Amino acid sequence: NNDNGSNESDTKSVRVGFVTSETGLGDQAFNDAIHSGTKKAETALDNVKLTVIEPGDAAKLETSVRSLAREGNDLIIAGAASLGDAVLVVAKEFPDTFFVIIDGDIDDYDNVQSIKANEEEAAYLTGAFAQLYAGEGNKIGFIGGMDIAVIKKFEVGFVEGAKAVGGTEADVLVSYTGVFNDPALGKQTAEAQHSNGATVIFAAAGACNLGMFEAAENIGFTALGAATGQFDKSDAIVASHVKSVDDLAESVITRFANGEKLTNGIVKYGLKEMGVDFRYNPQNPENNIEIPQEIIDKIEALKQQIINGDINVASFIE
Amino acid sequence: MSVAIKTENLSKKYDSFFANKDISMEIETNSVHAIVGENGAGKSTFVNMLYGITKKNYGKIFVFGQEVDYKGSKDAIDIGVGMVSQHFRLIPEFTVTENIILGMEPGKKTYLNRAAASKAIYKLTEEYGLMVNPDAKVKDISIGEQQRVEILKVLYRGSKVLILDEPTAVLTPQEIRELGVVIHKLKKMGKTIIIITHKLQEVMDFTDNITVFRQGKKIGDLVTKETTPEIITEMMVGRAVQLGGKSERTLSKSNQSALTIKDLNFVSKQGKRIHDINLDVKYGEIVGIAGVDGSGQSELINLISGIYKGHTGDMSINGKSVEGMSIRERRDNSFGYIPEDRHKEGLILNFSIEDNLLLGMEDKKMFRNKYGLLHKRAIKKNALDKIHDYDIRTTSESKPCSMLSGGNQQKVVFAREVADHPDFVLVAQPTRGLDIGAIEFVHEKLVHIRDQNKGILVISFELDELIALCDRIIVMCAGKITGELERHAFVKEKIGRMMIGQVEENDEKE
Amino acid sequence: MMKKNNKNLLLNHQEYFYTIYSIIGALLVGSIFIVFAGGNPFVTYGAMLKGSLGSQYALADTFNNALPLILTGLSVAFASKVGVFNIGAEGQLYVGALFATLVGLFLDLPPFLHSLVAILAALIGGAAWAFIAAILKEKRDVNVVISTILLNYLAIPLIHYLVNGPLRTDGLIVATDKIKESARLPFVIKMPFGITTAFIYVFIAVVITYIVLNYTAFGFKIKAVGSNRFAANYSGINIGFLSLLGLVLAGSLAGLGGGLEVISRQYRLISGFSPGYGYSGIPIALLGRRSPIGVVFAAMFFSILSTGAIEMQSQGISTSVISVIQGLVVLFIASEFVIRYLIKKIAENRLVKKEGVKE
Amino acid sequence: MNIGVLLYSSVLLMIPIGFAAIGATINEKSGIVNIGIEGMMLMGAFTSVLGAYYSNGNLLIGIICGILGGLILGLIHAVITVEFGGPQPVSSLGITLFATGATSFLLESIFGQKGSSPKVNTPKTSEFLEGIPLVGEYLADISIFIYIFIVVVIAAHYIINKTPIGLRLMSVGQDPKTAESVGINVWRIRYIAMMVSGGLAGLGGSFLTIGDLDRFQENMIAGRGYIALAAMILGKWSVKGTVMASLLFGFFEALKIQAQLSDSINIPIDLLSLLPYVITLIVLGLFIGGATGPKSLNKPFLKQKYQ
Ligand SMILES: Nc1ncnc2c1ncn2[C@@H]1O[C@H](COP(=O)(O)OP(=O)(O)OP(=O)(O)O)[C@@H](O)[C@H]1O
Ligand SMILES: Nc1ncnc2c1ncn2[C@@H]1O[C@H](COP(=O)(O)OP(=O)(O)OP(=O)(O)O)[C@@H](O)[C@H]1O
Ligand SMILES: [Mg+2]
Ligand SMILES: [Mg+2]
Repeated sequence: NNDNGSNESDTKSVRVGFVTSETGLGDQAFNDAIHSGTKKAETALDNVKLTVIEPGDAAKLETSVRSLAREGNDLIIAGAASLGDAVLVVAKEFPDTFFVIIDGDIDDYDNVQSIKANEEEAAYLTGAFAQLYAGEGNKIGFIGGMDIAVIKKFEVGFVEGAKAVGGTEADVLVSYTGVFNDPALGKQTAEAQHSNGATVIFAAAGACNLGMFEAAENIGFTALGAATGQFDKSDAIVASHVKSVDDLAESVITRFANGEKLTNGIVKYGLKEMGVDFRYNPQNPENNIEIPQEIIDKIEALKQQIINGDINVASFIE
Repeated sequence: MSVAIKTENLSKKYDSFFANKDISMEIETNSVHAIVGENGAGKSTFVNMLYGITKKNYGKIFVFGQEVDYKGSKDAIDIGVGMVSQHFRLIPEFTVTENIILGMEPGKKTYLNRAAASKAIYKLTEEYGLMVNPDAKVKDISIGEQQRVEILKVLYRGSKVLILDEPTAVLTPQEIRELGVVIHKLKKMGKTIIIITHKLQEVMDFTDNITVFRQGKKIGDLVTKETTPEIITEMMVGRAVQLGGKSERTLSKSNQSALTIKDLNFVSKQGKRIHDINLDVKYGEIVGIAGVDGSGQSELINLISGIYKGHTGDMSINGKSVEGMSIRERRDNSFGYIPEDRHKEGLILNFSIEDNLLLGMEDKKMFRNKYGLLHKRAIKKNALDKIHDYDIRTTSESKPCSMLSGGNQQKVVFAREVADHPDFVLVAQPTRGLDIGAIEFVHEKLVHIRDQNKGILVISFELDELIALCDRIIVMCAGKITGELERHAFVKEKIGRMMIGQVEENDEKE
Repeated sequence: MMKKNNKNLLLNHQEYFYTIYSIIGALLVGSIFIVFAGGNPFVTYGAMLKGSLGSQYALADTFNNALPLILTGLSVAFASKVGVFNIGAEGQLYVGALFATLVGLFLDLPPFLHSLVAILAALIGGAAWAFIAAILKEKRDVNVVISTILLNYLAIPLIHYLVNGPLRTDGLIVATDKIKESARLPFVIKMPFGITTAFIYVFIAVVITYIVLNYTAFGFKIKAVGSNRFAANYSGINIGFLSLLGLVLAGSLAGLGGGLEVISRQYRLISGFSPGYGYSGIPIALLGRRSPIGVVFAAMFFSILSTGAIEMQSQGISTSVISVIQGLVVLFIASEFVIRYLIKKIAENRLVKKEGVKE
Repeated sequence: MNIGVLLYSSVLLMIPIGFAAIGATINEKSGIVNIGIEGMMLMGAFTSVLGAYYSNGNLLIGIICGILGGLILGLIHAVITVEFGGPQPVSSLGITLFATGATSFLLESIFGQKGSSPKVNTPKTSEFLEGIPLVGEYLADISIFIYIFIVVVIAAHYIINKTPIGLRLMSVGQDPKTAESVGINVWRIRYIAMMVSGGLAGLGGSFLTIGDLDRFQENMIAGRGYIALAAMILGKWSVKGTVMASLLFGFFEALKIQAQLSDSINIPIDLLSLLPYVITLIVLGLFIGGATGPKSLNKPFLKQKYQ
């Protein structure tokens, strides 16, 4: 960044608002992740003041976004696709406010950036890793929360990745808990998958993930986490699918606070843009977990292929 | 003579109203003591205090010379006082044994030996001659048997003083006679008995001493042997009373029928049957149906009113067949109906008097205004008129019926059902639980309706009432008609025998 | 003399006083939680009031949020008049919303007519869902509390299934497409206030319910059945039919709430769109003393609580405090008797003291 | 599909529902309606984590705290409804609303984090059972809650049906006036029943946090409290029936999991989730019908002094 820009913005204070989805904070998933990113930015930058609002229910999404805009926030981060309708309306009312919507698809507004993460790309790597780590002929498992589009993207990518390294007969068990808030059900689902032969399980099921980790610790299978990695949640997590909405939020705020003009329209964040990633648990060595170098190399290679466009991961959603 | 129970200035206040005021009296040990008085005189309140389920406001209670201050009925039971309340206190889903031992279960706290308890209860039934099956569920036994269970409950607790609050209100003459025998036996065994009843015959037959209550106060004590029903009545009401309506009736019986029933057969959900009922009520007569409880009267009236469905045979009211008619259609056909249980069936207790007087007539044109909405003024006028005509004692038509006394509640039902001069009136248990003054009022009204050339069918367990009131009595037993008598041939004993199914051919021809 | 008058006033309006005591009690206990969370109750409640009544925007939001609450409160109140405890308003609301959405998506009608048909569909949807519970009660005597709880638990995932499957829109949200413009209710005051004609329909529902209950023979019968089924039966009222109809009509009120939400605010059916409007209807009915007019005020109060929650968050107070306060309000309403008793005791003590002084 | 796993999983999923359903049966037998089971479970789940957290993973303290959490809410419900005759469905609904807010709130103010509590490490396996052949594998893995559950079932069945206390409990729910007239302290029994019920609901919640899992998550009861009510009615208010009905619900949940893993069954999860509710409604409609609870259910019975 050039000096002029930052000097200017250092003096100018910036107000940032973050609206969570209806689920709110504590979801063990993206609301928490975005929140931590915004917090980091607030702490790091002196000129940023952050306000967080949890609408609590679908009826108050619009009110929440509007109230942030009215209070004079310059940048508003809307944390989920469900805020799309609200942003559509409020962004028109407040043309001087800039909106960033995660998982949104608004592309014709001057003051709205829609972030589209390519979860399937990282899910592809996660699936490939799971199959490689489990070893040939062994089953792996995917546990989703609600059977909805966002989660389907994970499933589709995961299965495709597994097949890519394990051949068409790669056996992926797919289960959905049907809810996001029931860790006990997550645990039972994981145990059922394990008893059906899964030795590596990946879950993208909100708080149900906690139950899967629990089962992994008790029984001793390998867990793969989601969100920002969830490495602090369990030692059984060897690696994770990461959707870096925390970093995304942090970088968006930082750039905005530094006076950079954010691009409008849909912005894709894939492996290339580091919007999503596949990461290993930094505690693996302490946990005496060793990942064969050949697997690491293989995953790295796949990653490069995706980034280069040699592999095109199918997305559930177009 | 020792004293079992003594009270000094015993008083109970509800808000600012005294249900009992300064009652001081003594009840001799090993006597049968009656407490009489009009509805609301405070009899139940008084004995409830003796038994510890109502807390006194002030005054003293002594039991066998010892002053007591009950925290609850448990204390009363412990000191030897037991009570059978006006409304049975039994749990229908429990067995006889369970009902009796409840609250004082034999054996260890950690194990309830039902079989042993049942044996012990069986012994108790034999000892006092109160036979009832210990293992039967209470909901399956008759009212008379239930009463025995109530008495057994008290005896099981070793009570030396037994309080019976209106024990005979729902019993048949036979059952009342049996109760008399039991009371006699208990007295012989050394118990003290306090009995509340509205039936003076029982007072004369069963008791040694009498205390009369009026408006929450004690009016006086009497010795049964030295008094007469007339004296008691005068003390209770403050004047002489005549039952059965005015003595002379206009002879107006027509030969047209208000109600005709032909070959009626029916089986209820509980399996109760009624067989081949043929019955005819003419305009200008009061027909009574006598019978012990469960003889099929309830089924019969519920069939006539349309509550029960699914009979065979024909019924017509005021010349119209009721086949396929709804309850409302029957009522609209100039038919008034005073049901058995005024609290449950006759009134909506939390509705105002005004609304209760509208119930069943809310669809009538006269209560609609020009927009089709309820005509509030007409409804109010209707209420005020009926309150006046039927002498319903209340301060306002908008008071809920729950605040009225039993007699006044019955007047509300009466007013609603007969004020519009229906041609046929069906009346069930018209005076149950009413005091003598109220009974007089009801009887007068019924006879008055009859004299206007209307047909009336009355069902009552009170044989005396039927005899006083009816022009003709039909006797039912086990779902069948077992006899029919005209007014001049009413003989109590004979009807009583018919009620238990002893049809004596010879008698019939007399 | 003055004292005496005051006392009379208190006695006559006691009913309303208990309601107010309940609210005050809940707010007092709620402030303990706020202090515990490190907040200042005055500031927090101030923020709540500001966020719900403090500006035109806030007022508009509070007003709009109250509309579905009025209808579910009315639904519960109406059902209770016929003696049924309708926990099922939530499910009925969902199905009402579904029906309105279907009309909004798939029918092609001129603007005003389209919205009317959608409203009709919402009424029918709510009624149909309630009908299941009603018919199970009448034919098989199934406990309504339990069947309506089950039907709530059925309606929400059922609609989720439809909205996530056959009716799903493009994109990542779990919702249907937007309904056609012609089915949407017109604005009376434009965005950002967003007051639509929905309130007119709510108003009509309140007025009709009020008139039916108080000025019609039908309402009289409803109340008779609710107060004493036996006596109502003996008087010739068709109790089976009326209880059934009572619950079905209650269902249609809740269904209307769901339908209006779709055609006046959200414009599509979103999985899990209701924040428990149906459940809130229960305390609202009680707080409003089961009278249609009372329900309107009670719903406004609940709306103030939940709308104000957004502003409270700016004060650093978590939304969970709002649920705590809502729970406390319900508990205090349920404890009305405690309050009644305490007031009576206090009055008695005072009387004793006074008389003591006299003597 | 592995039948053994299916059944075992059914049992585990049944346990929390079962505890709560037995509790609900007890409070309904005493004549009190309690639709606040959900909230009591949630509170129990939370307080048991709290207890275990501050005692360094002491399971017993966790369990006791869980019971207390539910019990205190049961007591509040009892004060409002038993003591002062408040409307029971409303009061218990308030309990659930309150518990939902209060647990989230306390979670935040005590642990300083939203959504889920820190992990508490309670001893999971009954190590001494590990050696048992065949079943040992399972027995060792399950928490002592299963054994507590068995004890609770037997005790509840015995107390209700074979002791004087049980007879009194039922009499109080059938006809409190009659019970009072024979010297039974109706209110005391209702208080106790409500506290036992709350305690059992709390225990059910406790199983979810420190028995099955190791932490608390907001709203983690996920409707089990309401399912427990349905189980009580399906079980016609008998302990045996209630346990069977709870097992049925556990079975549906387990089936939902297993069906997805089976190749032959191809029903979307969203439809599978509807199954328990649909089946319960059908069973209620076709077979159970007018099973009515105790006669005096939901009817306030006031002490003299309040009348
Ligand atoms: N719980 C109560 N609250 C207020 N008033 C009451 C209550 N119970 C009884 N009363 C009043 O006390 C008076 C006496 O009632 P009580 O039941 O003792 O009369 P009773 O002589 O037994 O009448 P009955 O012959 O009808 O049985 C009645 O006028 C009644 O209105
Ligand atoms: N809470 C109350 N407030 C006012 N009056 C009451 C109250 N409870 C009972 N009463 C009146 O007290 C009187 C006696 O009550 P009780 O329960 O003995 O019934 P009852 O009059 O004997 O009824 P019945 O003889 O008709 O069966 C009745 O007149 C009743 O209306
Ligand atoms: Mg009496
Ligand atoms: Mg009486």
